[in-house]
Amino acid sequence: MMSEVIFQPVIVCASLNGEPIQLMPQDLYIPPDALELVLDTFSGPLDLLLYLIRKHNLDVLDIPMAELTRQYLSYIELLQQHKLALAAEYLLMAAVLIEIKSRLLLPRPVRITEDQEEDPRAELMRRLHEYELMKRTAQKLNELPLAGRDFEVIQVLIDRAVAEPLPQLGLLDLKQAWIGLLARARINTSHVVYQEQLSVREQMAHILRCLRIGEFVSFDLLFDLNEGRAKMIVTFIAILELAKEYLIEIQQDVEFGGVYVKRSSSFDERP
Amino acid sequence: MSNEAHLLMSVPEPKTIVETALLTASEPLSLNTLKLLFEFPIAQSQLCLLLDEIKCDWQGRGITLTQVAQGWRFQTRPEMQVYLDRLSPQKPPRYSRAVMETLAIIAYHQPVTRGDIEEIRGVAVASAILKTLEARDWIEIVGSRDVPGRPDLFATTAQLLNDLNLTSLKELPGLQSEMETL
Amino acid sequence: MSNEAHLLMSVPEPKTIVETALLTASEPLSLNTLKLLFEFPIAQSQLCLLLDEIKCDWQGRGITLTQVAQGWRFQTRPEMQVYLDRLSPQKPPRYSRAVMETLAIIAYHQPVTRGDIEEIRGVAVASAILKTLEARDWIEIVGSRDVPGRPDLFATTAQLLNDLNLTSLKELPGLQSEMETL
Repeated sequence: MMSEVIFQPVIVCASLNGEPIQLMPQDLYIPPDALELVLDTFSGPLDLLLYLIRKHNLDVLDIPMAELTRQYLSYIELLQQHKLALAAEYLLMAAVLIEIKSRLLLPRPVRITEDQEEDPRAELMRRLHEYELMKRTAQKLNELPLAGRDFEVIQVLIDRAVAEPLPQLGLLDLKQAWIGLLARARINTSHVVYQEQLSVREQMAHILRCLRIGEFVSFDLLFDLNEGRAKMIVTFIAILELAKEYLIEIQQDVEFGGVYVKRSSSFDERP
Repeated sequence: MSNEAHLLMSVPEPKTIVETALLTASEPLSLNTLKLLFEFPIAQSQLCLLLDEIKCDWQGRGITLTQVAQGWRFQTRPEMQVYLDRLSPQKPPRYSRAVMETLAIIAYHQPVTRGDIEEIRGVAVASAILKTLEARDWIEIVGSRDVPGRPDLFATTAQLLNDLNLTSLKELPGLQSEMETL
Repeated sequence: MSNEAHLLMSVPEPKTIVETALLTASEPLSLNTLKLLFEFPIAQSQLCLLLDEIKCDWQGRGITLTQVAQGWRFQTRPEMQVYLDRLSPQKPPRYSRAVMETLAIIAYHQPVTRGDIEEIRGVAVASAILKTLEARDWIEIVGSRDVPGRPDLFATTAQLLNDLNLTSLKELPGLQSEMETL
C-alpha cells in the first residue's frame, strides 16, 4: 500500500541503529492525496506509527519528529473535511511524539532518589507493544475456522407438526371458567344463572341418550332400583325437567296404566 | 485452506456430499439445487438413486429423509418427539377463555343449546369453539330442543370425565362455596 | 446399528436418542442436558461411551461430532465447505481489522470498558463495531465499572467459543506465549 505513495526525498540527519543516514526513508513521507489510502490501511495512529517503526526497523526515538509532525498536520487539515474524529486522534499522537522528543531534549536533573522520573518513551513503548500484540492476535483470531464461514453447524428440523401437543384440561381450569362466568352473570343481571343439581343435568343428558326416536320407553325402565333413592329422585326430576323443556313426551294411555316416555316428535337425531 | 485440505483428504463420495448438504440445509433442497453440489453434470436418475440410498441408510434411526413440496429434507421421526421434548419442554398450549367457558357451561348446565351458551356468555359462540370441543370428543349432540329452529343440545361425554379423571359429573368441583361468596 | 430391531421404532436405543438430540439441537448439548433425555438416571461414563460410539459411527463422513465450550454438537467437516458453498455462494465476509482488534482486546483483557479498548487501539471505538459483535452474540455487557459515568464492562460469550470451535478461552491462539512476553 505504501509503495504506491509518491516518494519525495527529504534530506535530514538521522541515525539508524547507530549509523548516520543522509536520507530519510522515502516512504516516511505520505503525500496528502494518499490520505484515504492511509485511513483504509491503518486502523489508527498507533497502527501507522507501528508500521513506520517496523518498516524501517527504527527506534521510536530516532523518528524525525519535526518532519513527522509536519506531515501529520497537513493531513489533519484534510481530515477535517472528512473524518473529524480520526483527525483528533492522529493529532493527539503527533502531540505525544513532540512531547516525548522535547522531554528528551531537556536536560534531566540528576536525582539520587529511587522514584526517578520515568523514561518518557516508556509509556509509548508499552502502548505500542500492547497494540502490536492485539493486532497480531486479531489476525490469528480471524484465521480461526468460523461457524457459518468455514464449517456449518447441523440442525435437523424437528418435525413437531406430526405430534402437536393438545392443550391439557384441568379440573381447576374448568371450575375457574365457570366461576368467572357466574361472576360476570352476577354483574349482567339480564340473565340469571342459578345453581342446579349437577346430577339432574347429567341425568337429563343420560336419559336423552337412552331414548331412541319414535320409540316409547317404559317410564319404569328409566329407573335403576340399584342406584338408591337419591339417584331415583334425581332421575325423576330429570324427566320432569326434560318434559318442561319439551325434550321428551310422557304418555299414559290408560288411567293407572303404564307410563311411557319418548323423545319429542320433532326431535331430530343426528346421523 | 481448501488447497491444503484437498491434498490431505480424499474427495468425498457423492452420497456423502448430498447427505451433508441435506443435513446442513435450513430448508428443503430440490433436485435442481442438489445438482449444484457437483461440478460435473449429474443425471436426475443418479441423484434420485443417491437419495434412495441415503433414505435406506437412515431407516430405523432418529431422523428420516423426507420429500416435501419444495424438495428433500431431513426431519425427526414423530417417535423421537417425546425424548426431544424433554430437552426443551414445550409449554402445553392452553385453550382460550372462550373455549373453557363454553365447556364449563356445557358441563355444568347440560344439555344446552348454542343459544343458551350465547345467552350466558353474552357473546356469539364461534363454530370453531364447538368443533374444537367435539374434536376432542369432550362434547356431543344429544338431541335438539323442540323450539323453532330445533337447536342442537350439547352434553359432555364420558371421554371428558376420563380426561379429567372423574367417574361422574357429580365429581366436578363443587360451586356452592364460591357461589356464596359471589 | 441393527436396522431390523429399529424398523418399528418402538423404543429407540439410547444411542439413537442421543444422536437425534445432537442432530436437532439448536445449540451444543452438555452432558447434563443429554442426561435429561432419559427417564432413568444414566451414568456420565455411559453417556461418554455413547458419544464416543456416535463419533466413531460418523468417522469419514461429511459431518462430525465435536466438543465445544457449551457441550457437544454435530458440525460439517471443513472439507465439505467447498461443496456447501456452491449452494449458498454468499459467504459471511471476514470482519474488518477494527472489528477483529476490538474483539481480540475484549477476549484477552475482559472485562473491559469501551475506554480501555480505545486506550489500547489509540482510536475511538465506533458504536457500530460493538453493535456488530453484540449482534453476533460474541460479546455481552457483564456489568459496569465503578467509576464516574459507570461505563459498561464487555466480555466475550460462550457463543464466540462455539463459533470458533473452542472449548475454552485458554484455547484462543497464542494467548499463553503472547502474554508471557508482556
